[in-house]
Parts: sequence; C-alpha cells; structure tokens
Amino acid sequence: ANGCSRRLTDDEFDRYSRQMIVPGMGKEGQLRLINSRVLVIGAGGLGCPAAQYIAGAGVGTIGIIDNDVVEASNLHRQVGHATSRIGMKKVDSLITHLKELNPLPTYVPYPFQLTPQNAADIISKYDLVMDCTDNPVTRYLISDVCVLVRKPLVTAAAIQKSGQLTVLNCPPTPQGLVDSEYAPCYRCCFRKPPPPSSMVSCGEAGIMGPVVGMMGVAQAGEAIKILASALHMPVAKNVGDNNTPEKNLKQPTLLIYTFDLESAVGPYSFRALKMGGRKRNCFACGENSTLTLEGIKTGNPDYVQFCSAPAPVVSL
Amino acid sequence: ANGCSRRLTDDEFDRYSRQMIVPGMGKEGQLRLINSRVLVIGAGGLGCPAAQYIAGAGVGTIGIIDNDVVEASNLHRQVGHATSRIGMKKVDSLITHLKELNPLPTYVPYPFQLTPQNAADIISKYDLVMDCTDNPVTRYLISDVCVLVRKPLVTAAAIQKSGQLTVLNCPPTPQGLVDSEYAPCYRCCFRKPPPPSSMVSCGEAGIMGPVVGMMGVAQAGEAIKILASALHMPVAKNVGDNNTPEKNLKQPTLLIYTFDLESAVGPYSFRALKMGGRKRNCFACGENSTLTLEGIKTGNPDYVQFCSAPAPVVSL
Amino acid sequence: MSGATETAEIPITVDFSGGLEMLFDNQRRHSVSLPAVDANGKPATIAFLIDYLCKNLMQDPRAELFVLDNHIRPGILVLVNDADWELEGEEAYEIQPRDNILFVSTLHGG
Amino acid sequence: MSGATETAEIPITVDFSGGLEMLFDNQRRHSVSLPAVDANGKPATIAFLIDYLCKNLMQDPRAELFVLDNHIRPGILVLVNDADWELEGEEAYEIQPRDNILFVSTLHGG
Ligand SMILES: [Zn+2]
Ligand SMILES: [Zn+2]
Repeated sequence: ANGCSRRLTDDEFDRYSRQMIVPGMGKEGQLRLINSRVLVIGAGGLGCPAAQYIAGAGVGTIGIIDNDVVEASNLHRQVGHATSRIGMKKVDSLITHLKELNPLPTYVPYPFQLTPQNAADIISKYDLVMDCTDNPVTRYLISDVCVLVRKPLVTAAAIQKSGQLTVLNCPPTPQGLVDSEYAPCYRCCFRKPPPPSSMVSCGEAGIMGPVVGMMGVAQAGEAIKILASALHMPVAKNVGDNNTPEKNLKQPTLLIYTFDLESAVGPYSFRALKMGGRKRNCFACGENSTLTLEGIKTGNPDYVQFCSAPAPVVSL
Repeated sequence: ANGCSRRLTDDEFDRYSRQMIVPGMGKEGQLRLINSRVLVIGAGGLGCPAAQYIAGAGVGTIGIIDNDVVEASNLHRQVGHATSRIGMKKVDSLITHLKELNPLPTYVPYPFQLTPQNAADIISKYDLVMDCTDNPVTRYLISDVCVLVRKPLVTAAAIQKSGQLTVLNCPPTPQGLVDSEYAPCYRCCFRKPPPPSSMVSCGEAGIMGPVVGMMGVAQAGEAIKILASALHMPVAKNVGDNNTPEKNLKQPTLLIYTFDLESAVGPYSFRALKMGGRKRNCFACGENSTLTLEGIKTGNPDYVQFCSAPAPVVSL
Repeated sequence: MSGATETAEIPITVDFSGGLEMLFDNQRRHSVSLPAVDANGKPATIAFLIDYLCKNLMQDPRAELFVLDNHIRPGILVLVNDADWELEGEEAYEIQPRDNILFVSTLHGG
Repeated sequence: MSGATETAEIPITVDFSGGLEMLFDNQRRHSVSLPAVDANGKPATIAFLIDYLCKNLMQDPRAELFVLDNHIRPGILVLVNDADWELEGEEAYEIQPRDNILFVSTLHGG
C-alpha cells in the first residue's frame, strides 16, 4: 500500500482520472498524493474548503484538528458543515462531509486544541501542514514546530475583506542552517505579532465568505502542488535531478487578496509580494536559535505571553 | 417579504451576523442579498463552490440548471456532490447539499439543458446570472439572452491549470446604446469562439480541482458584491446618488489564474487584464444588432453552427 | 542576450497563457529581441511579431493552434501591457521597447 | 497635483491593505508628493515617510494602530515595489521617484 509504483485501483482511476491527465500530474503525481499525509489545523472558514479540495484530490491521510463546535454563524462561510450538525464538534462534522465526498482517504480527527504539549507529536505524523487557524498564538506555535520537525507549512489568514496566503519552510531545512538559499519560516516573515489592541477576530470584525473561501481553496492548491511534485523534498535527497528549490519557495510569495464591495475584481484585487529568505537572526530557524521541542513542551517560549505583550516602549 | 427595510429574523441574524458587521455590508447589504435571485448555470466544478458561497451568504432565491448526473470522476472537484449521490441529477444533488448548508433560501431546480427555446423564460426570472458551464455554445447563448433581458453576468471558465473570470453586462444596458460608458457583453470581449479542433473539454484535457474551485468561489464573491452593493442597478435609476458605474465594470477586468505544478504561488499566478468597453459593432449589443429573443427561439443565430464552423479561409 | 545591435532590435517579453505555452516549449515567459523593422523597413507591429514568433519561437508543428490565415486564430486574446489589444490598435500597434505582449487562449471548461 | 516645486518633492504612490486603509480615509491608494529631504536635509527615507504619513495623511486619531514609538507597529509589513522592505534596507531605504510603498497589516483570522 505504500509503494510509489503500485497500480491504481479501478475506484481510484475513476475518481482521479480528470486530474491525472493534466500535464505534469500523471500517475506519479497521483500516487504521491495518495501516499501523502496532510494535517489541517482549524476546521473553519479556511479549513473547510482546504480540506474539501485535498480530500477530493486523493491525499491519502488527512488529519483535522479543532476544538470548536459548529454554530449557525459559521455556516455562511464554513461550507463543510451543515445546519443539522450545529453543536457537533467541527472536526466530526467536517469529516462527515469529506467522507461523503471521498471515502478513500483515511481521516484522523483531533477534536481538541493544538497545544505546546501535543503539537510535535501530532505534526510529526504528517508530510505537510495547513495553518487554517484564527489566532497568532497557534500560528507561531505551528511554525516553530514545523521548523523543528521539518514540515512544509501552507499558511493563510482572512478577515473582513482581506486574505493572505504563503508557503513557508519548503523544502524544510534544519534549524541553524542559514543561507539565503533556504526557505523562511513564519517568524522570518512575521517577526512579531501585532499588539492585542490592534487585533480582532472574525467574530468581532466579520468576514466575507468568498474571501476566506478563496484563501482556503488556494491553500489546497499549494498543498497539492507541493505533494504531487515533491517540492518539499530536501534538495540534498534529490542529488542527480536538478530539483533545486524554486526561487519562489526560497523567497516565497505572499499573496494578498482584497475584496472591494464597491467594485468588481480589478487590477489590485490580488497582489503578489516578494518575501525574504531565511533570516540569520530568526528566533526559530536562525543560527543561534535556542528553540527546542523540549522547550516548547515545557513552556519556553510562552506563546500566550509573546502574543499578548504590549509592544515594548523604546525611548529614542 | 419583499421589503428592503424589514427586520431580520433571529435565524437570519444568527446566520449572517459575521458578514453583516463587515464594513460596507450592514443590514442593507444583507437585505439586498435576501431579496436577490441568482441563476447558476452549470452544477459542476464552477457551479458547486459558486452556489455554496451565495447560498451561505443568504441570496434569497437560487436557481440551478444542469442536465448532467453525478459521476465518480466529478468528485475530485465538484465539492457540492457526494459519493452516495452518484447517478443523481447534479441539480438535485447540489440542492441537497445547499439545503443542509442553509435552509433559508428558495432553491429552484432546472434538471435539463439551457436551450435557445427556454433560456429567456428562465433567465428573466433572476437578477444575476453565473455562467458556470463548460462549452462555448451555451456561453454565447447565455450572454446574448442576458443582453436582451438585461441581466448582469458573472462568467468563469477553467481547464487543466488555467482559470478565467470576468463580470460582464453590469450594469445592464439596452441593446444598441453604444458609448464607451457602457459595459461590454461576452461577445464584445470574445468575438468568436475558437475552432473546434483547438478546443478540449475538462473530460479530455483534465482539470485541477483548486483551479476551478478558485474561479467558482471568485464568481460567488463577484455576485455578492454586485447584489449587496447594487452595482447592477442601471445608472439612470440612481439619479441623486453618484453611483456611476465603476471603471472596472465599464472596462472590466479579466482575471486569469495560472496554476503551476512545479512552483509555489508566484508573481504571475494571477493577472488582471483590462478589457475594452461595449463595442459599437458587437453582434449582440452593438448599434446595428439584429439579435432578438424571438430570433434566438427560432434558431437565429444558430449557436451550434457558430461554434463548430471552421475558421473562414481568408486569402490576403 | 541575443547579440542584438543597439538600434536594430526591440527587447520585449512575450507571455503565453491558457494552454498556449504548450506550443512554446512549455514556457510561460520568453524574452524576445524583435527586429525593429520588418522586411519592408516598416516599424515592427503586432502582426509582425505574430509572424516572427511562428518562425522563430514556436516549437510545436501545430501552428494552426496559434495562427490561421496569417492572423491570430479566433479564441486567442492579445494583451498589450495587460490591456486588450483592441484598446491599442490591434495588429497595427507598433511594438515599443520593454512591452509585454500576452497571448491567452480563452477557456470554456467548467 | 499638489503644487510641488520640481526638485523638492518625490512623487510616489502609497497603498494600504489588510484593514489599514481604514486609518487613511478608507482609500487603498494615495498619490503622495513627499518632500525630497527631511528637516535635516537628509534624503527622504521610509522612516521619514512613515512620520510624514502620520502627520499629513492619517485621518484617524488612532495613530497607535500604525506607529508605536516612532516605528511601524509590529504586525505591519512594509513592501517597497512589492518586495519586503527587509530586502531593501528597511527604514533606511531612500525613497525613489515613482516608488510604490505598501503597508499591509498581517492577518490572523480564519
Ligand atoms: Zn525563521
Ligand atoms: Zn457586446
């Protein structure tokens, strides 16, 4: 079942034929997807479409982690849930939907919160992580663990009329190897969280469904590319083929989507921003990083405090 | 029930609160959506996500037209269907899903093909049309009828690793009024179909799920903008407020999305192309147009022949 | 890059999208040094560029997927610096240095 | 547009995204004629631009949503011509004519 050169079953062939004939996919790409494990962190507005499209595409193992239950106010944007499942754990609700869409993948429910204590155990079981969460505390935790256990991270966020998406830590590179050739982590790009006073949640600020939907589908798209084309494989493991990381992985693109209620899609609806490579002084992946899995488990760094500290007062 | 200033029910308030608090939406925008009727033509890879997000957002009446039945090979990308509904009419399968997502809208199934004979009767019952079809014959028919019965058209298409989206005929303007101030129709932008030899269907050429998914969600986004902000209301009806059509409606943006399996999202993944305004010599909306509803019903123009004719040989 | 003499060639980028890249070595972006004038000494137009691309850049024998009867085939949009060429004069538009010309096949799938 | 003398001002565009436009008259793009030198006669840098925007363009009294202690507040990315300002020298980058400077608030919702 783990072989990358096995035959496809008739069932798989029927289901995946329309993507297998796309140039660049083929049976190889399809088998890579079938042999892949993806962790979707967050079963909300990003996680629903992200999970739908990777499940449809045939990713073999899909883990979903979320502690929330479905509410009526989720349903304008969280299209993997249903009115009859209000009150159910989101993880179970979404897996119900995904099994109907595609029964072939293995779905693994984690109906609780990702914490510094459980993050490394869970994330290390997967090949790729999709950050579909809604708060900076979890976002920094996910990225730090992805650096330490070496997993590529497809991260997105959305609020009101704005969305953002980027691919980080891909291919994953050992902590402390610093060189502009390596892909950055979340902290390389977003060194510090905003002060809590400037942050609002989707509950407080609102969110348009298609904005978060676009970002979730785009996350699935990036995950499928990475896994089907093995873009996440460390370069050193691919001696012989010229699989050097693409420049837009080393210096990834931050895609921003702006939804303007007063006008149609226009020249600035999407912008592609060039981020830097891995930062020598990054707290997580940089050359003097003291970040360890053991530290994370025992409360170092303190993510809650990191994200709630008011910005330091500097006298100039 | 038709009042634009009625109170929202508790149920509506619970369900739509997260988008109503988005700046620019408000109760006014929500009531405009609730009082709107949208026709989704095609219940496939575009129609599924397009319908999910307009249903979630609370569009009051949603018509869906499609003659096909659900097949296993649809399910990698047609996320509104389900394995247990293989063999069911797509229209009924998708409405089953949408009712679970949001029971409040009225869903109208049209489980047959859109034809020159039935198109005007159906389309004239709606406020906005989403073209989610998969063939040029229907695309030209839809646009021609939208010109004649004055409906805005949100059109998208996708194949293999490419997607396209644009908003046309918005606000709708009477046929024959020609002036660069008016928005173009599909024929203004795409005068002639490609010769059949250069065309392939998703069945033959393949399609990546997230590509068609992105375009379908984007269609829902454009429809929501247009209806919630009343961008489709003819300018003349809005004397007194300065609601002149946005430049990117008069000269709409054609959004193109390119999915590159070998690299992450990058600077050219999305491009915004500026199309021209209404064309004086357009076959459908131009000043000497002979297109009529009666003609369409009686086979003039002949859409099948128009789309299957080999390109004329011109000797220069 | 191509040994152009300074005055005789116009450096431009030519992009292909919507499947047309398959006809051009599967590459979406090409840097092209276009002769500044055609055989008759007239300034290089888009008509001239289309002919030049067929003769010099197309890898695929199926030229009819790109041109028909010396014109761009129906179903291909031509964009000059991201604007529909109908806004710029279509085939008669005179190519300027550093122009970006995009050819995109219109799609119908869904 | 703003009666600039020819040599003393630099014409640039300044964009706001991710919600920051709310602090600047709900407008996503602004054309700005920036003084070419600061009060000390030094060339205008991004640090100078940020200060200038606070004093001249911001409509909202909540300046702390944009700057903290005279620096851009944490959680705002600054992009110079669509590239992270860290690739360009951050606050010390000297503004060039026709630069596009984008301020985008990083998002965390989902
Ligand atoms: Zn880092
Ligand atoms: Zn027209």
